[in-house]
Amino acid sequence: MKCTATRIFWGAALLAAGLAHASSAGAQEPGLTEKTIKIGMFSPLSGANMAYGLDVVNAAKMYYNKINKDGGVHGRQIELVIEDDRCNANDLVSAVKKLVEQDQVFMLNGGSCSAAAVAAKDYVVRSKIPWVMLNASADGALYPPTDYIFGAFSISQYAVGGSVVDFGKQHLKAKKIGYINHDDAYGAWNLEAAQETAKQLGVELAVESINANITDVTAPLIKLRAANPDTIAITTYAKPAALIIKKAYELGITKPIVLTVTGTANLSQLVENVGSKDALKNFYVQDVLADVPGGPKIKWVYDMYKESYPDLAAKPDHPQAYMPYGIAPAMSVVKALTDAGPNPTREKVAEVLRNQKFDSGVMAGPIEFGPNDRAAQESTIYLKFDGSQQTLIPGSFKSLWKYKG
Amino acid sequence: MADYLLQVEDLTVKFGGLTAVNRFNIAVQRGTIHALIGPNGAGKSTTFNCISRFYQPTTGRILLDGVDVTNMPASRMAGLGVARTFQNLELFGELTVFENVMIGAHVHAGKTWGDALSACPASVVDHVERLLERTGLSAYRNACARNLDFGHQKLLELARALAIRPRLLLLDEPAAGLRNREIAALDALLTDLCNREGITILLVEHVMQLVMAISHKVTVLNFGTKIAEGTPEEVRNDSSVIEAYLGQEMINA
Amino acid sequence: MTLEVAFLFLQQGVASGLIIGSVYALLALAIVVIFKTSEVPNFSQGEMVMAAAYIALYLLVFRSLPLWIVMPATILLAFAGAALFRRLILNQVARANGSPVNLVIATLGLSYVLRGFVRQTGFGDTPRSFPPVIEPESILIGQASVTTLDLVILATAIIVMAAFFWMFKYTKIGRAMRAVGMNPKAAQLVGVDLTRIHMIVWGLSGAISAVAALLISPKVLMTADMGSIVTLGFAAAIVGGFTSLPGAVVGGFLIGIIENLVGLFVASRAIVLAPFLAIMLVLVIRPQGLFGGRVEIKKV
Amino acid sequence: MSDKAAAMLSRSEASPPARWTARSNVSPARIGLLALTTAVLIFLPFVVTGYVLYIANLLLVFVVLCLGLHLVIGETGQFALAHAAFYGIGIYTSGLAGNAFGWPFPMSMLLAGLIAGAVGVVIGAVALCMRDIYLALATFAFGEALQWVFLNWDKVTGGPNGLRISPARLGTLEILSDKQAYPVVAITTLLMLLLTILISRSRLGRSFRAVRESEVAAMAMGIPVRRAKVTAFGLSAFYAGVAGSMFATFSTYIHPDSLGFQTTILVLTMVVVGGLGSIAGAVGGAVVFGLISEFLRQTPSYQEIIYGLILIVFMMYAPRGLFAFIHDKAGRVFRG
Repeated sequence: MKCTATRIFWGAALLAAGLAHASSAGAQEPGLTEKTIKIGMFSPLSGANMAYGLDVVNAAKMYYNKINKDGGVHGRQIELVIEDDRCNANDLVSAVKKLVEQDQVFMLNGGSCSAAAVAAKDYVVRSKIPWVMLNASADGALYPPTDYIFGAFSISQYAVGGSVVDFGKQHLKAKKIGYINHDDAYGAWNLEAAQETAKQLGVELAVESINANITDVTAPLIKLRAANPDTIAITTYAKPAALIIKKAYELGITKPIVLTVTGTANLSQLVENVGSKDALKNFYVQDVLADVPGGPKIKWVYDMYKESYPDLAAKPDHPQAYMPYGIAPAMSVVKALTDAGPNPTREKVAEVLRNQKFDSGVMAGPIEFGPNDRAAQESTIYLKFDGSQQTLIPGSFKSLWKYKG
Repeated sequence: MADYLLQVEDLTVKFGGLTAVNRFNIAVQRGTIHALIGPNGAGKSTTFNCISRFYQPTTGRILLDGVDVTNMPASRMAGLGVARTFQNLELFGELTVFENVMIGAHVHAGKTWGDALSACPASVVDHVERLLERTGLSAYRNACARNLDFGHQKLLELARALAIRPRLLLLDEPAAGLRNREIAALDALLTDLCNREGITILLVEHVMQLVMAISHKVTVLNFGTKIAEGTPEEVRNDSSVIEAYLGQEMINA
Repeated sequence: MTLEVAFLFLQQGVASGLIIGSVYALLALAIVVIFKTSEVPNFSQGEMVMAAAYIALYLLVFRSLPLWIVMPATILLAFAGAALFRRLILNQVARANGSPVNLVIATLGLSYVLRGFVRQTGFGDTPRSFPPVIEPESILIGQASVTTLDLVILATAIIVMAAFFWMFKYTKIGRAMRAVGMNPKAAQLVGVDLTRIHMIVWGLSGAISAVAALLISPKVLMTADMGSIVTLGFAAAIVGGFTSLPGAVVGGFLIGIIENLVGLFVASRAIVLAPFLAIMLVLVIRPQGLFGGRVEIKKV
Repeated sequence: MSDKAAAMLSRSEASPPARWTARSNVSPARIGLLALTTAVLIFLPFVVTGYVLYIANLLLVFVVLCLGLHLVIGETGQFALAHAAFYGIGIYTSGLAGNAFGWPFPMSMLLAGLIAGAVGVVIGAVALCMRDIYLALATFAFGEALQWVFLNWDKVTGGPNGLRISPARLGTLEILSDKQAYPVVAITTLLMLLLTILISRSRLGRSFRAVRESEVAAMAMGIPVRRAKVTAFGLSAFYAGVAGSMFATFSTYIHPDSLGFQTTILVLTMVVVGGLGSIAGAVGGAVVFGLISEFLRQTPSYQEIIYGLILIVFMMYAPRGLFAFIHDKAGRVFRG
């Protein structure tokens, strides 16, 4: 017994020592050499939420590869260290700490899960490392603004909720909007903006907050029907959204329905899940991409994916719906590194990022930060969807929520 | 007047509509061995479990040393000096022989939170060691109880009960399953406990050989009522007892 | 809320509750059948449903086989898979002679494997469905709206329950199963082949899972994590007493109705809380569940 | 009784074979193990990065969680499955005490343990009239319900936004890094470990085990069974509360997502795979499984399958836990 125990513990000690291989000393800025620059990526690559992360990372990766092929940034090749954060706060923090302290990356480009990403906020700020998120909204880490954290490259939830109310009021002429959101962080953020916008526009909101795991959506819908709204906005994920639309049809609710970008992942599958195109007679979707998936403006992204990952592209459901969201963050990183000059420091990159503005060509609006604004993307477009055709609705619909420092 | 350690008065136990024990009385004299016998299903074990407070009687009183314990929780009985064994061995199977007996000494290990967390007083450990030695279980001190053979397990249960330092020892079929030679040893042990240490013993038993050899007094139950009581000699010759047992044998045959 | 609205809510709540409850009831039956004979709460039950649903999806949509082949094929595959798991894995776990909780951990392991495997195929991310066994059409019962598919699910839950009830009571194999549940050693002594009975029980539970999967997938949508719905099946089983087949069904209905009524009369965000409150309430009042046998006082 | 009588009562007179002998409580091996653990713990911060210390901190939190679950499941045999809920109570209590009153962390740690323990006693008193599967399921339901409360009691817990935890402090000292937190976490873990050993070797621990092995016999030995169960349950909740507060010393954020049944099941898995009923098993299970989980992050998409297979294989071939398994195998090797 003693012998084994001793062996185990010395084994463990050696292991710990092995994990702790010495950091590359000498360089002034970690992760930076004459020829390379190291960037740490993290996202859910396994488990229930890998749909939010795996292909988003792949998209960013293929963009970085293209930059490297074209000569890199100021002659430096981008080196990626990629970690799985399992969409879980503890694992995300350990991924971030590993990247920063062990892999000594220059900056971070990661995070697809909002609630989990917020957990790394204080550590990143204390360590003064520029962090450009992937597709996480993570508004909790963006407000109050910090010097180092930049996110919401897909869309800020504050924009999602406010904009959909504006759309209901302006385009659908609604005086009362039925609003179904989740009882999680996403839902809390978009509801806050929706309420603020509704107040300013003089729209009444009837809110039903549901859990993402809900199996029976009858009760919230019956209540909404009793409240008799002029339109229904759904800000849930894809699965509850499909259940709600289907049930609304079964219950004979004919009011216009607007589905926000949170649930629009795969529209053709949505039609199948709802089971009938009739359910989508009066149906609108919000989107944050510059074009419909595969449309001419963003076709290059899909082509590049097919070229870079032929094996993955052959699998069903690939590329995953959120894949294009990975491009804009990678562009942001590359642009910041370019603008920071040939001798970048973490501080310089963070400063450049704070004033960054560019058009990705992939997302609906420009990527833009400002003095009090760390949310990259706040524009949405609206499309009428009849089950096969998507028609763009002209006009701009904005959230009226503002951060009150 | 006789000095009774245990008195059971008018004990009645009903399970649903079934009356298992009916207005039963028994008085156990201090320092004696008293046996409770009867055919299967006569209500012996029920009575026994009422006395050790595992069952709640429907009516009736149980007095221990003159004090009414009818509503005492079972776990308080050990503290009052009442120890028991079980018909179908209830050892702490995964624990060592030593630990089994130590748990027997639970009530002597102090009452406060401090006591609960501190190691046991040396006197208690000594007592446990002596019990192990006396019962010949020292060699198995660190063996798991469930790995002992049946005879040793019975012995361990007895040792554990003795660790309570009981005034009243309740034995539920101590001889069941033992071989003749083992029964003889048990005979010697029980007599020894009664005579030398003054422990009062109430036993439920089927093995007449043991009952007749060591009991000072025997009470016979049938269908929940007392049908006879007296010295082994008297009971053996009681016609109603013979009838009861004959009936039983005919059923069994 | 006016009285009229309240009445409408009540009708719809009870109707929807009965219908979603029949889904829970099916899952609860699958759980109870295993627990009755082997005292293992099967933590992979939800993943068995999920796996069966994906088998059906694959055959129906990607192999384009007709429904009359897909249904028996899925049920058969689920039966075989579950029975083999019992035979190859759990038998060894049981023989290895650890704590009873080891069996539970092994089923937990299976649930991870199944989920991981479905995710590997690439199907697991997007919520999916396949064409329902019958085309759902809305009907009004009183003021409550239900669909034809709902009624089929309801009927199936009751038929499956009745079939099992009958099997346990009147067939030789059913009696053997009950005997194994009550006293495995004694059952073995009278010549019951424990291994075989356990395999059949697991197989049957797999088959119910497959039936459930075929019926409910279009209704609740499939993902690799759809197995989490089984939590509600567990809730139903607990409320019903965990060893009782009618209890499982009644428990399913109760959980479904409570969910709906809480959603309608309290708050939508409290729907997920309702089953757990129901469990606690029932167990505090009746520690053995509504239909569970009396908790036996140990004979000493 | 005479030796002769004893000899007659016993059927086999040979001394018991070695395999019968349960491991005794104090063996040099155990003391060695404990000393070694301590040494590794002291040594660690001097050789590793902050990342490894974060992992170490997290593992130690799980060690304490496992010790707590060990007390109620391993020692007392009661399948209580609400551990994550008590852990959450601990995190929120010490987080809020720190945020709102700036309490020094030893105080909020004690408070966290006590509040979790008190809730544990109340829940235990209600739930422990149930047995086996019903107890497991009732406590499971309680855990889920409490997670819902964490998610919906916005004013106190921050609800779905999570709660930001301000740095733990003691006087002027503020804990801002894993390295600073590590000594606190490690010392607390050692204290809890010692407390567990103390309990296990005391009258209290014996009464727990007696209840586990046979409730009726325990009653006959004068052990108030119900009170023992409630005590074990409360103690286990106390451990979970302290673990939560340890977590709060090195974490800056808590979200209800990580306080659900998954966490309870993870702790249960650690305890069972380590070896149900042994302290070394609980500690070893937490460490080994924590490390496996961290290493599995490097094998992304297959990790669920691998994790599941590990569980199954362990249950098939190491049913009495990792340590018993190593003990047996090592024993076989040494015996030749």
